[in-house]
Amino acid sequence: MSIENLIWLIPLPPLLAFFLIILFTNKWKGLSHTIGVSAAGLSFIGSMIVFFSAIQVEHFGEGEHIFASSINWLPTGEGFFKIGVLIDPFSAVTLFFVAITIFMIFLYSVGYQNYGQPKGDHDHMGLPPHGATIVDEHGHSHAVLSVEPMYSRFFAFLGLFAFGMYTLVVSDNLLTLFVGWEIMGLCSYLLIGFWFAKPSARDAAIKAFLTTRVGDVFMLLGLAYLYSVTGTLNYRDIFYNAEVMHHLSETITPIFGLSTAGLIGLLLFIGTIGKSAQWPLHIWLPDAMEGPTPVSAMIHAATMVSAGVYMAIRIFPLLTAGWHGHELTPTMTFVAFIGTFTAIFSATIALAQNDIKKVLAYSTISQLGFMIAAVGIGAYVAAAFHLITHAFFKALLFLGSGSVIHGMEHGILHTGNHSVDPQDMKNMGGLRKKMPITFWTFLIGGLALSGFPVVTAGFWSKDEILADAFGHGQWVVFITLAVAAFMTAFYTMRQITMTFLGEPRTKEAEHAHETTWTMTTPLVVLAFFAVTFGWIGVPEHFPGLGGVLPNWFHHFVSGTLLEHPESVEFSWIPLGTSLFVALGGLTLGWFVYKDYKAGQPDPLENPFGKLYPVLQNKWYFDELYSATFYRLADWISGVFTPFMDQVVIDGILHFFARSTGVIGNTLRDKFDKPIINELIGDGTAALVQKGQVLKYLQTGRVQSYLFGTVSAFIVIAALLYYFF
Amino acid sequence: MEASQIIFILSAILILSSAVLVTTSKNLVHAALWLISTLFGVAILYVLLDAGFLAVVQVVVYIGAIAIMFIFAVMLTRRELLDTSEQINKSWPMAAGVAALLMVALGALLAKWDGLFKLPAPMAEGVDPIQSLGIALTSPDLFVLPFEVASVLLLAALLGAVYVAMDKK
Amino acid sequence: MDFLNTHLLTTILFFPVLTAMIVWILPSDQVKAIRWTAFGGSLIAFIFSVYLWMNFDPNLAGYQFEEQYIWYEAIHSTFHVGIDGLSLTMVILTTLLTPLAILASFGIVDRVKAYMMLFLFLETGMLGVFLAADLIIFFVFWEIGLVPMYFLINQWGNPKGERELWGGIKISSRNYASLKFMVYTMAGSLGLLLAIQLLGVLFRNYDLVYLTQRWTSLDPNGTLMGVSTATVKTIVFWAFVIAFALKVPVWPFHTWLPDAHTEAPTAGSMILAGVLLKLGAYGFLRLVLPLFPEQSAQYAGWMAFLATMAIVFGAFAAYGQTDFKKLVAYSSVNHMGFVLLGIAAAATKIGTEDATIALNGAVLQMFNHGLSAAGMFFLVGVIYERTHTRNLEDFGGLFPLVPVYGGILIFTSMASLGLPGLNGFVSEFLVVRGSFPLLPIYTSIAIIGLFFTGAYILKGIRKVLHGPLNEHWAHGEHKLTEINLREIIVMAPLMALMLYIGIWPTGLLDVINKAMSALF
Amino acid sequence: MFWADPINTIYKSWMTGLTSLGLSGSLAQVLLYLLGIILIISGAMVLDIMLVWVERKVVARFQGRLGPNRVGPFGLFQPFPDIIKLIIKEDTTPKGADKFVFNLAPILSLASVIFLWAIIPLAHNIYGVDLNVALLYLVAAGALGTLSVIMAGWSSNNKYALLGAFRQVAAMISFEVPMIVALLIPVIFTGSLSMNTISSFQADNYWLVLVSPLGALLFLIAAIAELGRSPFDLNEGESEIVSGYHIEYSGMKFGLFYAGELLHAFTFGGFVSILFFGGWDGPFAEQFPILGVFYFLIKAMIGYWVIMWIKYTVPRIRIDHMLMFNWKFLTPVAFALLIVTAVVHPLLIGLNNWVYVASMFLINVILGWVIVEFLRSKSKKERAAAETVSVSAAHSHS
Amino acid sequence: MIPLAWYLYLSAALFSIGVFGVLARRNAIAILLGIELMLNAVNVNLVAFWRYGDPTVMSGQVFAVIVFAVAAAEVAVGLSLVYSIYRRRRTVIADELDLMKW
Repeated sequence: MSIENLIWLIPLPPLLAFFLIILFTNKWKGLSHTIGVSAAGLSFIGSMIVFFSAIQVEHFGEGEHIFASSINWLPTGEGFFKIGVLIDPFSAVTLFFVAITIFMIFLYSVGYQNYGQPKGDHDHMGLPPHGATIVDEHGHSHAVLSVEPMYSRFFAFLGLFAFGMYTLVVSDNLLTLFVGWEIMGLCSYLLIGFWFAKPSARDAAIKAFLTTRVGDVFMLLGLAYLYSVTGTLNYRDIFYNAEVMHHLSETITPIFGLSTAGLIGLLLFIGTIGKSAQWPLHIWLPDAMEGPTPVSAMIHAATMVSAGVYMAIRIFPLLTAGWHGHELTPTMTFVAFIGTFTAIFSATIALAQNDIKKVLAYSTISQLGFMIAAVGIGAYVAAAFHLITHAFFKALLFLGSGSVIHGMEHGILHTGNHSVDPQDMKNMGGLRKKMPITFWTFLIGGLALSGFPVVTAGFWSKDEILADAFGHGQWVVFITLAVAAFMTAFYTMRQITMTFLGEPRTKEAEHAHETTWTMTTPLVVLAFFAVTFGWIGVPEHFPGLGGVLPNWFHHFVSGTLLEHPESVEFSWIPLGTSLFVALGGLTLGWFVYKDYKAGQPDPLENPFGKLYPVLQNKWYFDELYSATFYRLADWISGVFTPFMDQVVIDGILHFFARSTGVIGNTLRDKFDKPIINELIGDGTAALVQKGQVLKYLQTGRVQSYLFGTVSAFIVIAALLYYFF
Repeated sequence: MEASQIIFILSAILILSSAVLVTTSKNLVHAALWLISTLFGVAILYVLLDAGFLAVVQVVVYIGAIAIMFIFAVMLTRRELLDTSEQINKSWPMAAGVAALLMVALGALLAKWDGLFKLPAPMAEGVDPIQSLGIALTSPDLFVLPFEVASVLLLAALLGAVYVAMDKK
Repeated sequence: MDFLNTHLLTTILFFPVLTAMIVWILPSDQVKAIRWTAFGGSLIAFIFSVYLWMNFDPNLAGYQFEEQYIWYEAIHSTFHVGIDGLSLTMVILTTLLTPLAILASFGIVDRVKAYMMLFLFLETGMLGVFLAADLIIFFVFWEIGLVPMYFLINQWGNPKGERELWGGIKISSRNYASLKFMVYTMAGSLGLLLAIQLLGVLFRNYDLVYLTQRWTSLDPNGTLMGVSTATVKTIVFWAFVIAFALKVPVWPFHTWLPDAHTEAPTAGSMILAGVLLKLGAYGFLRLVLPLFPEQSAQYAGWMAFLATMAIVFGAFAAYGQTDFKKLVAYSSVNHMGFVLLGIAAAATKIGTEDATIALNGAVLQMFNHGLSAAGMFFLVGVIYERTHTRNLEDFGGLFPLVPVYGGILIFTSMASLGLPGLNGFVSEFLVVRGSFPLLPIYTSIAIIGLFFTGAYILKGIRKVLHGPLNEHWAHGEHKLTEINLREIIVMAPLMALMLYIGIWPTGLLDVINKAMSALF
Repeated sequence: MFWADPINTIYKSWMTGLTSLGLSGSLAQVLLYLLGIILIISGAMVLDIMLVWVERKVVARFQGRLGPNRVGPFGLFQPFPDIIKLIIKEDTTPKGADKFVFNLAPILSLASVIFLWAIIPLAHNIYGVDLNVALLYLVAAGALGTLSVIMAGWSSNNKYALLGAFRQVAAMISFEVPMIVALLIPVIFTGSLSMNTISSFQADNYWLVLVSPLGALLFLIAAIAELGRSPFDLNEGESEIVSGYHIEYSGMKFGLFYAGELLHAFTFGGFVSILFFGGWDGPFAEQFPILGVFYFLIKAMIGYWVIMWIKYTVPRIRIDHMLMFNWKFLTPVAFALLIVTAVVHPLLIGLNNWVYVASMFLINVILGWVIVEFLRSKSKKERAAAETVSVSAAHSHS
Repeated sequence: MIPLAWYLYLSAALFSIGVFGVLARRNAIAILLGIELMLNAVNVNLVAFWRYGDPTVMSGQVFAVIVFAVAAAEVAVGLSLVYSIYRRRRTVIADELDLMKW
């Protein structure tokens, strides 16, 4: 089978799994997860084949050195709109990490949703399992975790999710990308709201869907715009086509004097803001933690948010149209600003969160901020690099946190004290001994996130971004990101310390213990990548290591676009900075939190003072929105529209109806009755008397009548006879 | 004097004589039977007029249904089986006179008409008169409407007869 | 079969009436027989129309399967029916939805015979409009369609509910709704009738093809009946537009729709939303654009404005509802707004590729809305039958009780939300794509409506399926029962089509596209 | 050639013979025609005589007796003594009877049957006359039969007779309706009212029973009622009105009635076979018409046998039931079938023959099934209603 | 070859006889019998004119058929009227049925 056909097939297995499970096998948990996992496995294998055959190719990505095929889809007037698949270097690497993470998450979910555990005592659909009591052979009954009631459904949704992501990655045009994009939106809705009976989860789901949809509608507009200008949405036809790009960048639109490319780029980028949870549309992502943890990993690492960045990098030429190495275009400035601001902004929030997943959520936002900023300053390779490394270690961290939560739930079931929140880091501590694998992998992930020098992948990618920012002379961006990186390191260490180090702060923490192999295996695998993946992107001129390993990633990915960005020349300042922020942040975090005891307030509260609650409440953004946009919408829909429909419009109608009625009545009472009826009395009296005489003609005998008739006929006949 | 003429004269005699008996015979059942023979004669005339279809329908409808109904009615509307009462009313001579006058009048009028003694046109070869009759009865631009009206009339008559004759107690 | 091939359209057109006659003969107490006869009849009509689809050649321009009979000699109006890609799509939609609606109304127990007969007459009425190639015929069927719907709403509508009018007059709300529907549409069609008469008087002929080429080839500077042609054309144009706008319905003529939909019986609203609204849009495509290219171009802005208002306010109104059925009803306003937007956009520059795309989008949107709205109304009906309430506040957390129903509801909602991969998206994208270059501002505003589409759809799901379970429906005599097989069978074809069109719209869109290219 | 076309060959040879004797052509023609008529009538009568034997034999078998077995082989000559007995019996006429009518009735009764034989095609070229209104003629002859019955009933001046006549006439007139409608169905298929055309059409294409089994069934039922045989033999319900309208007849007059009835039954068996079972159609019937005659007689005999079978197995039903059965069941069904056939036939006629036949057959079956289901549910309702009524009545009594 | 006149005179005679019957009979049924005669006379005329006019134009026969229908209807209703009258008044003598007068 040719690679092209294989690419067509990659997204299909998960979709198939979705339909199979939903329609047929949802009764049988084991069968369902077998189908789901094996589907993910198939796609994984396919992706790997594609990826490795891609890196075999010389000058992959340039000219015809790509895998692409397409077919007609929508007839438009004379022509057709084609859809197809395309694998160029960037999508190849994306496919690589997507495949791995998705597969791992599928595997992990089996354990996380407690496969093989007994059915819950009072679980029901739409709520997380409460646990079950079993009686062992000694007659002691004790509580254990219970299996998820909607187990099969979970795998079905995951499958659909995977399908969306694969579609998005392999598609060769923005429309099918958008298709995958929206399908993922739906899945995030379904999965965040997986425990739909919890009001919080339900609202979080809707919030996620709608917030991203804000971006999507603009993106749709951008698509329409781009399509109508260029007549196609195919990446290669637009971005790989010099004169099209030239034409786009030259024409000027009425809006802010942006170039067409700039405007389109902006519209599309708003899509990214929604999807990748950039400020100001970031609000949905933390709430998305309501979903089961594998879902969080899916959304925040593997698929959805990555999709946003993926698209941002895809449309890089549009964003940077008219940019010649220096002096950012307005669009780029906007992008860079959004990214940088988000990075620092959410890092600050992350400092003050106590929910283990919330912290990771905000760190995700800020890391995405890094990538967006990188795109904004024109370093899309760095962005791609960080995207991938981040995907690995963030997936790792989420799964790890999930494992922790699981362990905590164990403890809670043991003690039976359900008031304890298994996600609150304040209740943890000292889990290092209880769940070693989780600890070590989580540690690796954390270090990678905070960019621990040299060994971890995070270091290389983040360093590259900083280096680019510095190299392009974007001081503001550079410094802000550096600070953000420092905070990152700090809260990461804070998290690790509070969770694993020290002594258990609660009995639950003491009774937590390690999770099953289906959950730990993925951790190990991802940990491996979280470490090693960085080494394929070591800059040439790096002291010591430079040139030992080729900067393969840069070479490979830079084949994506027409003009290859040259890697910035080496400088000590960014390197030093990143070293400092990483190590400094970590150590500071360690010192601040190493002897944090149960019950006492967070060490940061005093130094931050008034600022702390603000951070804890995420700068009050939710409140702000609900005070403005939501209320406005409610007013229009709840008050204004009904008024217009029922009072104004219907009022006019009723007026007409009523007036006709009135006119009719007046005519009847004032004209018909008095005038007409009076004028015509009965003028028939005379006829009556005549009738009195003539009535005797009516004898009532049949025959007499006939007699008359016949004689009359005879008379007529006689007349006829004589006169004609 | 050829065959058809002989047949005509014979059937004419049959028709007229039995018609007279219909109007005069004391026994109403006999009158009805005589009516049947009249109708039979008329059917023969139809055959002579190459209207075989009508001839058969005449037998079916008149003899098969109408005459029978007459006999029924006669039997149902009498107290004893045989008629004893007078069947012709007092003013029958006047009636006879009028009838005779009518005959004369018609005859006289006919006599003035010049097309009186024309002979039958030859039947068109190859066309089945029944088929053409059927077409005439059912094709929209010919007689389908009267045909339908007639059918509705029959329906109405059916219902009306049932209703009128029904014993409303 | 020869008879079929020569009289296919009339067969399809009058088969429902024939079935109605058979139903009429059946004794009223044989409910089962009546239902199945009606269903079978409409199904056969559908089979015929599939046969039509098979034998239809999209590459030919103009009418196919034409039939023309002498009908009204005196005014030179003939019974002329024909079909092209546009009407074919609509005919398929109609003949598909009617059997489903009849199947959906098997629950009806009150005066089944009359109900079924009305339904079949309704089908013939609608089909007639789509098939007519003669203005008088068009108008006649246009009106015929009204009457059965009036009685369906008035007699079988929601028995509860009163409505206070001016001066404290109280009438049952189904009376109010049906009357509003009837009178409103009639008022619109008066203008239509006059306009048609004017055309007929001018050219002594009502044949659509003939009229189109004569009317459009009039010298714009000349005078008609003493008035300059342009003025006459403008007046006639508005007469047409208002008649059709009422039916679509376009904001601000839309207020009959929520009432009618809410009061109508389930199957009634299925057909009402599924097909009847399309009559208006069809009128725009079949009469307004071909007959009045200049005027349409001249007033496209206005139409687009109304369309945008319909989209935005439809969405907002839907979002504001607490009545599930009203919510869906307003969603129709919103969706049909997109149809009109596409038409208006196309009107600005008839014949350009953008226009064609916009028209493709509009027609496909008509079809898709037919599917999804019918589906939504049916699902609302399903839950209404069981709970006897439509108030969203009374539901909540029903998903665990009725997983299958929930799944179907989410699927259908997503289709009408315009989720890619389902039918709604394709048409909405095409409309936006087509109209953006032509009317950028209005399109951009319409986008807001698109956003709120999502909002209200999710609100519906949120209130009905999600959230903490409302114990009232959990057990006891109120226990909510799962959707039954018949209802699933009603939904299945709709869902299959939604998915199919969403994934592979080419088959249908090809016909539409060719028709549009040929028509304009 | 004689075997190919016997009648015409004989006719030609005799014509030549007679004209050579010096008769004028037309006279010879008339003579020959008369001869033919006499031939058919006497043939029919001989057949009739044999039918007496058949009837007696079959009824005996049905009732587990031997039947006539003394006179001749298998009692084959039994009819002749019967006839002789009838002839030599005293021929009585009741007091107050209407002599003329009384004597006319039996003759009419037999004649009405004999008339029918004029139009029966014994083979594709052996028939009395090819009438283009044959089917109507059939009904007309039936009307004569009705007439004879009522004449007999009325003229015998006997209440039983009159009652029998009433019943018979009521039955005949009402059952004529579905019969005529059923007769129209072959007309729809063949487009002709002529017996010859119908049977040759079936010989060329397919037997009409295949395309309209329901029609055949309806015709058979209506025919039985028309014949006034059991279960519709109310005209002579021995148990109630001692043998009905011919109660007063004795001797050969009665014999005529009796013969008429038997022959009538046989003839209708023949009509069933002609209209629905291909008449004389059979292997080599085209080449050797004699074979055709043979086939026809066999089929007619089978039909007759079926009629007898029904007669001797099904009990008599009440007059009101009978009429209700006619008006509320037979007639509507017949019309429904007529309409369906008239609508479907033109729609499908273009199709391949087998498909056409199959689908027509199917439609008939479905129609029949639907109607039966329909009636079943209806009667169930009625029964339930009746029971409730009786139950409530019982309660009110107690 | 029979000339048209024969038929016409025959039917005229039949018609007159019918008239006589209607006028002279006392029994309502007998009156109906007379009417039947008249109708038949008319029918003979119609058919004769068809035959002697243009046999390809079927109007004559069509009229005859419709006259049949009318006759049947008339008899059905008439006889049932007579019967119901008889049930009420125990008489069918036409002269005694003269309630519908001044």
